[in-house]
Amino acid sequence: MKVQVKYFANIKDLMGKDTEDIKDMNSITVGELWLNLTKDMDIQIKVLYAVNQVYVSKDYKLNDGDEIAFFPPVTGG
Amino acid sequence: MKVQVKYFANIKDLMGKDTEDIKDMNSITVGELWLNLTKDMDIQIKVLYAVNQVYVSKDYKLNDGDEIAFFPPVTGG
Amino acid sequence: MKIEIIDDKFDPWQSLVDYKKNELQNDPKIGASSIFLGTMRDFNEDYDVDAMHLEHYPGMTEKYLENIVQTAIKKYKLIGGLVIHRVGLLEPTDPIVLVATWSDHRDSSFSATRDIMESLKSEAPFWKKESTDKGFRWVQPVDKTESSNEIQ
Amino acid sequence: MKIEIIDDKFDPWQSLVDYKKNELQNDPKIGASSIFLGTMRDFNEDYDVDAMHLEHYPGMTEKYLENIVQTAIKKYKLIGGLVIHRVGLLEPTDPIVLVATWSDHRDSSFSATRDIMESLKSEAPFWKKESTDKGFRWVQPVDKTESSNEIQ
Repeated sequence: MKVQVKYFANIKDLMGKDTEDIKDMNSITVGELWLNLTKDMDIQIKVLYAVNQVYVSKDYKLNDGDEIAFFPPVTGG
Repeated sequence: MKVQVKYFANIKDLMGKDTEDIKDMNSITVGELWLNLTKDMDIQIKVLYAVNQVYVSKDYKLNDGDEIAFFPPVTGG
Repeated sequence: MKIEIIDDKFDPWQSLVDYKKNELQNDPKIGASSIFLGTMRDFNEDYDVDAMHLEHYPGMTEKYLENIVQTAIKKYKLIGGLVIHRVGLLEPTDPIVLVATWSDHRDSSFSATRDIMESLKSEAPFWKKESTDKGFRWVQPVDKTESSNEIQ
Repeated sequence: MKIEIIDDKFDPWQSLVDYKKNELQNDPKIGASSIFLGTMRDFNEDYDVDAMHLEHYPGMTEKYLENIVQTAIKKYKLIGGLVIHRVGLLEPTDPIVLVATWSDHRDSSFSATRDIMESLKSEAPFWKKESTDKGFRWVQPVDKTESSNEIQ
């Protein structure tokens, strides 16, 4: 399966990009994907998960074609 | 002693005037003054008392020169 | 702080801009503005209303409004506070009352504007008389627990 | 209901007048309008701030804002609801967010505007980066209890 990943704010800075496509992926949870993507990094920040533009918990199981976003707690308003 | 009395809203309609001076008055409470002023009327409405532009209870004792006001519960805003 | 009792129709937005510019100098410490605008409806309970007359007690009204706003400024450490209240003859959709407060953070301005409105509704000596499809009537306070010195 | 994400400076008062006139047709059933305006301060905590960049997640932001306002409209039986949120590069005193609700009585518009602001602050995907006297920094949420899926 294949998913699209988006990064925002300090997570975008950390990853050095704002989006990437991930192909040939096994069916995993969004939390597992995050750990995979950051396995070589020492990250001490909060991250929130959204799949298809809806907040989900780390146990959310990803599906083919999902739009996944990682970002820190929001600070608008 | 002498006081000035003001009436507002439906109390003004009831009394048929918006102000009057009362002279040669004994020292009484604002509640007693109200009862005197309305003793010939059959009044079933709420009345609030203000003396010198401050809310007071019916037991407030009047002084010479006081500005007294009688009016219904307020409905501004 | 500014308190205004006004017997002509007023533009609430222009009043806000003027106050913020002239009195608050567009202070960059302001992070939050909370504004309440009461406007005249064309109905009340079961009545159609085509006009309203707002009476007040000159002197006492200003005194109470100033005290109410001053209390909120102290309690919530406001940067500014503005109250404009209309009196005289009003038509439906006319602004009746504008309450605005300015502060650094949102909590204080939200709470201050609400407090000022509630105090104004229960303390400030204004009275509404409506011209309705069933004749003239003095508006009754909605809140049955409203403060009163005595029930006759 | 109207939701707007805007990357130019906006005039909140003109936006209110336009919405009330065009979308609400100056409805004479409106008795109460409650408005919150967030503006950019020139300080935050111990920092002097001279500019700010507001990032958002296009699509998800609009979806959450629409849901937040729709929820408030249903809960409080509002006549109207408007949210405008700025993104891009801002200077001190610039409007950041405008939330406005219209209803027949004051209780519902007061509560609705407050609810919308609180939900917006905790749910809508916006992020602030400040340019300060000590360099650039991403703003941290104030509320330590803010919802998060996980702390890494």
